[in-house]
Amino acid sequence: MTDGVIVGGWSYVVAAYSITAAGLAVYAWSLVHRRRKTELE
Amino acid sequence: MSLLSQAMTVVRKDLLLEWRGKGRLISVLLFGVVTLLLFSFAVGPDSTLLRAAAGGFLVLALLLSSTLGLSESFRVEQEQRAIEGLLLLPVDPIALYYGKTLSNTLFLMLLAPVLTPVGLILYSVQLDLKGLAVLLGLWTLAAAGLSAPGTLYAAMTSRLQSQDVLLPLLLFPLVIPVLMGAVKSTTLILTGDPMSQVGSWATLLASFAIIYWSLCGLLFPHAIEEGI
Amino acid sequence: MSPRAADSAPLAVQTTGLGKRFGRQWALAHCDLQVRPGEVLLLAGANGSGKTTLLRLIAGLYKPTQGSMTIYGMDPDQEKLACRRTLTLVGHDNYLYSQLSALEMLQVWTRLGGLDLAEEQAVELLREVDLDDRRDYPVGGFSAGMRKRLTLRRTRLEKPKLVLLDEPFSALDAAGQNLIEEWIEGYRTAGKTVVLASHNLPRSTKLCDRAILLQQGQMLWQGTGNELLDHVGTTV
Amino acid sequence: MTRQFKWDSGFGLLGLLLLFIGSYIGLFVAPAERYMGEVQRIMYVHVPCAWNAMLIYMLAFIFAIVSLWTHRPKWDAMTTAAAEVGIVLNALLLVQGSIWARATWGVWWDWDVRLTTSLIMLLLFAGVLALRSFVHDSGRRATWTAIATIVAFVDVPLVYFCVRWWRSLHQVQSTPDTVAPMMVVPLRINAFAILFLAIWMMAQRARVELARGRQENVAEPERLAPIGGSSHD
Repeated sequence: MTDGVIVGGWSYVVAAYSITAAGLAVYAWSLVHRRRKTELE
Repeated sequence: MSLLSQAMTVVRKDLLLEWRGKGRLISVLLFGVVTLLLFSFAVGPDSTLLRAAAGGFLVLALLLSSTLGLSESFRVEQEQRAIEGLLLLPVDPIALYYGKTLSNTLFLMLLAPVLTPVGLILYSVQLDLKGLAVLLGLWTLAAAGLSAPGTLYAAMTSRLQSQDVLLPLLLFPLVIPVLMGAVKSTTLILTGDPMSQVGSWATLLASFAIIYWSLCGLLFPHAIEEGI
Repeated sequence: MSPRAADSAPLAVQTTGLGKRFGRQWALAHCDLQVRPGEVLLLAGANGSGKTTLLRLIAGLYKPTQGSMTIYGMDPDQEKLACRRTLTLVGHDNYLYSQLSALEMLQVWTRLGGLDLAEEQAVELLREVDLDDRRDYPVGGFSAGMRKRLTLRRTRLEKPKLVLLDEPFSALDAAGQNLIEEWIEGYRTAGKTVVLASHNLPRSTKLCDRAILLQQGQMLWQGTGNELLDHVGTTV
Repeated sequence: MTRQFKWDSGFGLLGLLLLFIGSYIGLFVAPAERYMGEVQRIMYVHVPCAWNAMLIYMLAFIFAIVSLWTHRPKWDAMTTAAAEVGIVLNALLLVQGSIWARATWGVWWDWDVRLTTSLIMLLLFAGVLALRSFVHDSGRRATWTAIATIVAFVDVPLVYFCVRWWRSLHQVQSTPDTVAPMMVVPLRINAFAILFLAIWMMAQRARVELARGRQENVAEPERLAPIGGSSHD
């Protein structure tokens, strides 16, 4: 634990947000894809 | 009362099978001993480190052997579909479940008297008789906790091709409370318990066992509705 | 529990529109079966025609996908244990633990079935199937025929009213098959109901009061045993 | 199936919109935290994910009980959907937590109570889906999924308390106190955003499962005509 204020750290924030967005997007895409596939069959 | 006598018949049958097939019991025991040995190689010959980790290693050896014992106990049932023969009788499935669970608990408790001394010697830990007795009590609770969900899952996976993978996959995360409780309390007994915390860990083990003995007993009849 | 009068007594088995689907395959469909108490019914048909599925549905080992059934007037969903007490099934498997002896096997079954069987009685039961001298040997060492005989013993010790037999003659030598025939005759005299599935038509058609031919999971034909022999002789 | 606007698309779009608004406020409007600085902004997605993962696991548990009770395919599909969406949120939660740990404590993993519990939770529910994938008969698959879900969920509080005791000798990590109103707002907005998105995902996943069930649900074959024989009745 650091005593003082954490300076900067934007890169962590960006990483966290983009991974979340990417994760949600990939899962959403997989859902749409799976629905298409089951409906086509 | 007939529920109890049916369950006891199942236990007696399982113990008899275990006794006849001593080879199985001995193999599982040897497996446990080998794991204990391997752990000490992982840590190296540092005896202080080994002593500190002794409790954890003992419990892990028990856990790893337990899945072998659990899947064995249902392999015997599936070999010639003997379990179906039991299900066809007017037997309450609950009696069947508690019988199997109790015999699995007993089987796991049989491991303790062998693995504990081996572990104590390998990891050069001193323990008095009282400590040994407490340890045995704790292991009984741990064995009861392990076998309740273990028997349910072993039954469910017994006809699936990937039982060897699935059973540990389902069981290990589930029994982490048992693992932690047993590791912590065993370590406290082996290395001293200045704040007398063993009691609360024992309570945790007991609550896990009670919760899962009741829950799995309720669920088992559903699991075998269409046979196993 | 069940009135003895033949007319007012409920049917031993009655199924209405019974069907069972495994995955995408219908193993049994549109099955309206009526088995009268005390009759010996033969289920015939090629492999995969649904005989085993039907027997297992009646025994309560499968849940039907469709339709309903009663067993001696009881709904198997409501009175599962009562149904189990009423019927017994000997399927393809032998239900044995290799490491138990023949005597111990019998004892496990009787105790779980809620019967009290003295050792002499058990030995007597084994003697009838020529296994009394083997009573203390582990069944793992038994031949296929001996195992089958031991498992078929279950139909005697549980005293059920309805006996379901899936291929009872397979794995048995002529003497063993004769024995099973005798038993089935015995059940008939005792007023029990027997439903058997068999490929051994010469033997089973002689035994049965009525025969049903299953094809592709459906009951297509019914008649007497002799008629079945004629029918199968002309068509298959 | 007709392509019409369904209720769940509404939830999906609303969730997406809210997620943009909430994240915008969290990233650019809300002030930096006193000690954590900018890093604290991770909380605006991390905490909503955590809340919703828990909520959805609980839904899976409730659906599982109903599924076991009714044996209806609908509830089995919902159980599976909830378990899977819970796992997705749980996985995101772990990644965010790991980044948080790296930024504040300098390590990628810390045996923090909540982080450890969520890892175990992920493994528990992944096991449920693994078991499900091995069972071919639809009726049994539904029953076993429900049973495994119930067994897994009951374990969660036990694991939580256990990890807390296990760690009790170490100091408990403090979490930043969100006092400024501009910190509470994005947290709330994103919580609802992820909830709505999760509802959309669950609906899609349940539909996939139901469609698969329908494919399996082949109609009973035509009744074949009896071929002679004598009737004894």
